[in-house]
Amino acid sequence: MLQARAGLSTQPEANEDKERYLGVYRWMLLARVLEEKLAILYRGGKITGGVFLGRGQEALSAALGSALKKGDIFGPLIRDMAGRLAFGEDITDAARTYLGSRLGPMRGRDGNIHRGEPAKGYYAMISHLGAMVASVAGGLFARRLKGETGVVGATCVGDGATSTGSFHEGLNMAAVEKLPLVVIVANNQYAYSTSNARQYACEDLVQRALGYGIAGYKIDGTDPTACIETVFEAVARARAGDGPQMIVADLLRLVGHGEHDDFHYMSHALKVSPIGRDCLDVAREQLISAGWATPAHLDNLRDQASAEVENACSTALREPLPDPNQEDWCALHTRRLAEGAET
Amino acid sequence: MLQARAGLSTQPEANEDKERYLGVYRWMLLARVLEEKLAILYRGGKITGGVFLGRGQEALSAALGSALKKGDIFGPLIRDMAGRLAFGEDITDAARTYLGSRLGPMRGRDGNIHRGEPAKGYYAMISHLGAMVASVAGGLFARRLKGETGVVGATCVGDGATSTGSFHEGLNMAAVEKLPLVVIVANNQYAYSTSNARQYACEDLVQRALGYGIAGYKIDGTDPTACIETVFEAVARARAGDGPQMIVADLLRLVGHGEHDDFHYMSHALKVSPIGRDCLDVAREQLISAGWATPAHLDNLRDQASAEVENACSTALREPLPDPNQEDWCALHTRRLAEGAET
Amino acid sequence: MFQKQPTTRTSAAITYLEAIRAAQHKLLSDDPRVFIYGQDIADFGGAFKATKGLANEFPGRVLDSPISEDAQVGMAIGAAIEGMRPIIEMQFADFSTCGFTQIVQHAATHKWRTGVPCPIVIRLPSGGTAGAGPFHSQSMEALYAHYPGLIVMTPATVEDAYTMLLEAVEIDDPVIFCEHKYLYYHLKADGLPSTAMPAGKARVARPGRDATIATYSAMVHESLACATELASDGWEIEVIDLRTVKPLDTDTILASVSRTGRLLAVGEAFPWGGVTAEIIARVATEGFDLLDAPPMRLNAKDTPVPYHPNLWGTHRPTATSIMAAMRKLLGA
Amino acid sequence: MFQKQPTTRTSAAITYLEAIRAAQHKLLSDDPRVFIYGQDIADFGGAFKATKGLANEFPGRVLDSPISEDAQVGMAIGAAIEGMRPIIEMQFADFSTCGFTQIVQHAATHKWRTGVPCPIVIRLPSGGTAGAGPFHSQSMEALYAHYPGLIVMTPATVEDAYTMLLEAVEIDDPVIFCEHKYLYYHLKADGLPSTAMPAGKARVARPGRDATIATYSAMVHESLACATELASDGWEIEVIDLRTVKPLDTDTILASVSRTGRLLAVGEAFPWGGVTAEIIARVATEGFDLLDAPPMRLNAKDTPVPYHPNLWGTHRPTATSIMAAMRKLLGA
Ligand SMILES: Cc1ncc(C[n+]2csc(CCOP(=O)(O)OP(=O)(O)O)c2C)c(N)n1
Ligand SMILES: Cc1ncc(C[n+]2csc(CCOP(=O)(O)OP(=O)(O)O)c2C)c(N)n1
Ligand SMILES: [Mg+2]
Ligand SMILES: [Mg+2]
Repeated sequence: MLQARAGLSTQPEANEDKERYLGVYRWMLLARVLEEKLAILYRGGKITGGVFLGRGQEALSAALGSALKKGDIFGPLIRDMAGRLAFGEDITDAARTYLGSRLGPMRGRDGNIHRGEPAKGYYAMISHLGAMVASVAGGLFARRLKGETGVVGATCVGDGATSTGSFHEGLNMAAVEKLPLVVIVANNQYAYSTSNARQYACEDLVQRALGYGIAGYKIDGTDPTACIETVFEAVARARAGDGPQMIVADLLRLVGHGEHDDFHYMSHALKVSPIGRDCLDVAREQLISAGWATPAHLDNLRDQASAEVENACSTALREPLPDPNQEDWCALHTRRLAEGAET
Repeated sequence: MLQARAGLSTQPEANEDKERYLGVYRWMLLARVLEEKLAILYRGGKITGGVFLGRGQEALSAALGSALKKGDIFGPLIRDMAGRLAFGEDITDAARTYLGSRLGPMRGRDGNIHRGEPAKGYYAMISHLGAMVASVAGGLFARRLKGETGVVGATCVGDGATSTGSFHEGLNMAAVEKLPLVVIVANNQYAYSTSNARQYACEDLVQRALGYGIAGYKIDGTDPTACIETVFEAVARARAGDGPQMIVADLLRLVGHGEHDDFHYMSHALKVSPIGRDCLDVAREQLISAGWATPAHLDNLRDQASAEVENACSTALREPLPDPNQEDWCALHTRRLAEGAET
Repeated sequence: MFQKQPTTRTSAAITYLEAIRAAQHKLLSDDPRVFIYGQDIADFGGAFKATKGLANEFPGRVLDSPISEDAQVGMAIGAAIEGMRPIIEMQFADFSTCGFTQIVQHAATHKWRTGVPCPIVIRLPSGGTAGAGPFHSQSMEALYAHYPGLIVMTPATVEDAYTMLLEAVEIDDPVIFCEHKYLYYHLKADGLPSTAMPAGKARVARPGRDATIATYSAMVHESLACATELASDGWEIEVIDLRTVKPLDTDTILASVSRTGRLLAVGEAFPWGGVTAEIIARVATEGFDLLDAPPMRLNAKDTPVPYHPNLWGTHRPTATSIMAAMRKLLGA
Repeated sequence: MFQKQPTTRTSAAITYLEAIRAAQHKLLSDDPRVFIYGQDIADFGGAFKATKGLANEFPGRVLDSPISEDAQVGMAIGAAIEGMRPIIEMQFADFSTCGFTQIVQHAATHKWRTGVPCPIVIRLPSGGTAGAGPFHSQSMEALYAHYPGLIVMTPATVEDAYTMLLEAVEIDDPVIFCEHKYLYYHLKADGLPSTAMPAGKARVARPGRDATIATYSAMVHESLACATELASDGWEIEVIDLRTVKPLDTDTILASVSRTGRLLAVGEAFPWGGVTAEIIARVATEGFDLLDAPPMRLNAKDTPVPYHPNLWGTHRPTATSIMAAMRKLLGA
C-alpha cells in the first residue's frame, strides 16, 4: 500500500499552515451548519426530493475545495458541500437549489447535489456514478489544448463508485493523457447499505493507483491535518505536471445515505473506531492544542456560520418558485432546431 | 510486478509434461494450419466479412483450452482459434461458420469469431470488448448456486479490452464473489493500430491484479513452456478455490488486426524482439531439444493437421448456405410473444 | 389527480410494491433456479424495499452487487445460459443505461444467434415522482422495445405487478420489467390473484363507446381519472391498459378503435418515437378506416424530467392534460 | 439494387467517406476549437480512413483513445464545456451503446440543466453492409432521437455528408451524426458544395405525384431505385430525404403527402418504434385528411442484423421490397 508521500517542496511556514487550516476549518463549519439546517428543513417537509449530506467528510472535501484555485475545475459529488463552498460556490445558490428557488443555478430543473456552474469550472454532476471522472479530465484536456498551464481538475467519488466502468475508463484515460487530475476516493466504508466487503476484494483501494500508473495516497479522512497536507500536496503535484493523483481517505459518513435512511446497517465497531470520529471535533482539538485558536474563537466562527446559513436560507425561502407557465420548455440551445413539446 | 508463482503441487512427472506439451502443440498446429487456410480463402473472396487470426498467440490460447476440462466454461475472444479447438470445438463447425454453411452453430446468423455453443459451456462472444468477463463469471456463479464444485471458467481479452468499463466491472465482481475465473490478457502490444502507450499508463498490466485483489501472473506468451506451466497452474488454483486468476502474457500478433490490415504501424523493434518470436517455432525447438519429438514426427503432425483442415473446409464448402426464405425470422424463444416481421 | 383513484384499505390491502415483493418471494420459494442480484437488495431490502426480508429467508440467493450495472446484467446472462432464472434489480431505471450494452447487445441477441435462450428479468423502477429529477424519473420502455429479442412489460395494477413478474421469470426470453415508482406505495388491491391474462394481451381497463385511450403503466390511472371525470359530462371513454409494450397487442387496440372510432395514445416517456408513436403507426397502417377522426397522442415534454414538482407536474401528462386532449379529440 | 444509381466517375469524383474526411479537414483548418478523439484515428486514420492524414497535418488534435467509449464521450463533454468543439469517432455505431450513459444522460441534459451548452459531435458509422453481422450493422438513430437534447443527423448524399458535418460542429448542441457505411465507398459526387440546406429541413430527392416515400440515409438510394423502376410503369413517386431525423421536418412530409395522398415510410432500423413510427404518427395526427389510403411502413426485420449476406439482403429493406410495398400502396 502506498503511503502519503513526503512534502513536495519545503514545508510552508507555521503561519501559512495556521491560515490554511483555519481557512479549511471555516468551510468545514459552514458546510456542517448549512447541512444541519437542511436536515431540519427536510424533516419539516420543506424540501422535495432527497437530501444527501456529507457529515463526517467535511475535512476531506473542504481541503480539496481550498487547495483548488479559481480557474481550476472541480467536479464534486454528493457529499461535497464543504468542497463546493470552499471552491467558491455562493451559499445562497446552494440554499436556493434545495429550497426550490427559481433563481438558483439550476432554476428548479435539477436539484440539490446536481447543481453546478460549469462556466466557472464548477461542474454539475449527473447521478450516474463515475461519469464525472472523464468529464473533468476532458475539461483539463481542453485547457491543455488551449495552451493553459498550471490548471488542476479534481473530482470525488465514493468507494462504491470505484466499481463503475466509468470510473475505470475515465481514470485510465486521464493517466494515458497524463492530465493534472486529482481524484479523491472518500472511502466511507459503505455504498448506501453495501459494505466494502461486497464492493471490492483488494486490501485497499489505493492499490489501484499502481494499476493505472498514477500516484496514490492513503490517509485518515477524519484527520484534518492529514487531509490538508495530502490534498494540498497532491494538487501541487498535479499542477506541477506529475499527472493524475489519487487519494484514498478512510472515514465514515455520520449520517444516512440520504436523510430518509437511518443507517441501521452501519457496523457499531466501525462507528466507535478511529474512522468514526467527527472531523470537526478533531479539528477543534487540533486547532486548540496547536494554539491556533481558542474555544471562544471557534464558537464565534460557528455563530458566524449560523448567521450566514440563516441568511442564505431565508433569502432562498422568500424567492419565487419555478413556474411551469413561464418555463422555457426547450432542451436545445439552438432554438430553431427544437421540436415543440407536443400537447 | 508479480512473477509467475511456483508450482501449486508437486511437479507432474516428465512423461506427463511431455504428453501435455505435445497435446497443446497439436492444437497450436491445427489452429495455425486452419487459419492459414482461412487466410487463403479470404484472399480468394470465399469469406464474407472480416477474418481475424490468432497467429503468434496459439501457445497461450491452446494452453488455456487444454487446461480446461469438459464441464468448464470458456469465453474465447477473437484470437482464440487454438483455445477453441483445444476446448473441444468441432473443427468442421469452425470452418462452417467462416464459410457460411447453414449447418454451423450460428446458422449464418452470426459469423466467424462470434461462434460458440453456450449449452456446452463454450460461450459465443459479442463484439463489445470486455463483455464476456462478467458473463463467464455469471456462468460460474450459476454453477456454484447449483452446488457444482471444481468448475473453472476462463476468458481472454487483449490489452485494448482492459480499458473497457466492462472488463473492470466484470473482474471486480468476480473478485468480490471469489469465483474460479481465469482471465488471460494477451498483451500483443497493440489494439488494432493503437500501441500500449496510448492504451494504459502503468508499467505492466499485471499490476492491476493487486487492485482487484486477485492473483496475477506475468509470462512471455511466445514461450509455450511458460504458457503451459502458468496457465495450468492458474487453472488449478482457480479450481482449488483460490478465486480469480489473471495472467498477462506479452507477445505479438504476427498478422494484421484482421486480414484486411497490413499492420504497417507495428514497430520493427518489437517484431525483431523476443516477443516477436513465432511460438510455433519456439515449440518445435523446445520439443526437439527436450527430446520429446523428432523433426519428422512434427512434420507428420503438420501433415495430419493439414488433412484435417482440408477435410473440414471441403465439407463446409459443400454444405447449403443460409436461405432467407427458410429462415426463421424470430428473435424470441417464446414464439407466441414474437411480433411478425413487417413487410 | 391520481389520488382520486379508489384505493382499498382493508387489512388485507397490498400495495403494488408489496405485490412485487410477494412475487419474488413466491419465485424464490417455488423455483430453485431463481436468484436476485442488485445494489443494496440483500439485508437492506433494496432502495424501495422490494426485496425486504428475502435475503434472510433465502440465504445466498438475494445478493448485493457492486455498483456495476454492466457486470450485473453480464453476470445474469451467464447464469441464464447455465439454466438459472436471474432477476436483476436496477436501483432506478435510469441507471440501466450503464448496463445498456449487456442488455441490448448480449441478452437480446443471444437466443437468435446461438439458439440458447437467455431468460433474465431486469426490474426497472421507472417513471416520475415528485422531486426525483432528470436521473431518477425516466421511462425507458421505448429504448428496450426497439431492440429485437426483448420483451417489455409495463404493469399498471397491483395484480399485474404480481402475475406479470411471475410470468416474466417463467418466460424463456429476456424481459424488461418496467415497474412504476409512482404506483409503489399509492396503489393498493385487496389481495393477489391466482390467475392472470397472459403477457402480450392488453386489457380493457374501462369500457367505453366514444373514444379510446391506449396507454400503460402510471398513465392508465391518469387516463381512468380522466374517463371518470368525462363520464359526468356523458362521455364514455374506453381505456386500454397495454400491459406489455413489446409485444404490443394491436388487435385489442384495433378492436377498441373499431368500436369508438377515436384514439388517443398516452405515454409518460419523451415524445419522439415512444410507445405512442408505435400505437398510432399501427392503428394508422392497420386500422385506418376505423378512425373517424385524426388520432392523437400525448407524451411528456421534450426536455429532461424536471426536478421541481411545479415543473414536473406539467412535464408529464396528467388527468387534466389528458382531459384537454380528449375534449379536442371529441370535438367537445 | 443500389448499384443501379448513377455514380459520377470524373477525375474530381469524391466519395461519401472522402466528404466526411474533407469536412473534418476543413473544420480542423478553420476552427481551433475542433479536435477529434477516437480509436485508431490518428496515424492509422481510422477503421474506415475517415481521418486519414489528419493527425499528421494537425498534430495533437487528432488523437487515439483507449477502448473506452464511455470515457471518450465523457471527455468530450468536459472539453465542450470549456469551449472546445470535440468530434468523437465511434469505430462502429454499435459500440456507442458503451458510451450510452454519457451521451443520453450527460451530454443530452447539460444545456437544459445548467444553461451551458454542450457542443459535441459523435460520428456513428452506421447501418448494414454485407457480412458485418449483428454488432457492426446497427442503425441507432431512434435511440438517440428519443432523448431530449440531442440532434440526430442522417445524411444520405455526399454533399450532405460534407455540409451537415460542418453544420453539426457549428451547432451549439450535441449532434449524433449517423453516417452510413454502405455509402462510404460506393456513393460519389463531382465535388463538394459551398452552400447547403440547413439542418432540420428535409429535401425532395425526387419529385412525384402518386405517392410519397419518406426515408433517410442509405434507404434514400433504395427508394430512388424503386422510384426509377416504377417510373417505367408510369408511376411518379416522390422521395423525401429527411436528412435529420431529430428534428423531423414534418412540414415537408405533410406538403408532399398533400400532393400525393399516399405515404410509405422506409427505414433500415428495427421495426418497433423507429423513425418510421414517428413519421406515420405525425402524418396521421397532423395530416390525417391528406391521406387517400392507409399509410405504410417498411423496416428491417425484428431480429438482430444477420451476418450472412443471403440473410442480410432480406433482413433490410431493398429497392425490391420497397417496390412491393409501393405497389400495394398504389393498389397496383
Ligand atoms: C451508475 C449508478 N448506479 C447506481 C446509482 C445509485 N446510487 C446513488 S449513490 C449510491 C451509493 C454510492 O456509494 P459510494 O460511491 O460509496 O458513495 P457514498 O454515498 O458512500 O458517498 C448508489 C448505489 C448511481 N447513482 N449510479
Ligand atoms: C467496446 C468496443 N469498442 C470497440 C471495438 C472495436 N474493436 C474490435 S477489436 C479492437 C481492438 C482490440 O484490441 P485488443 O483488446 O488489444 O485485442 P487484439 O485485437 O489486439 O487481440 C477494437 C477497437 C469493440 N469490439 N468493442
Ligand atoms: Mg461510500
Ligand atoms: Mg491487443
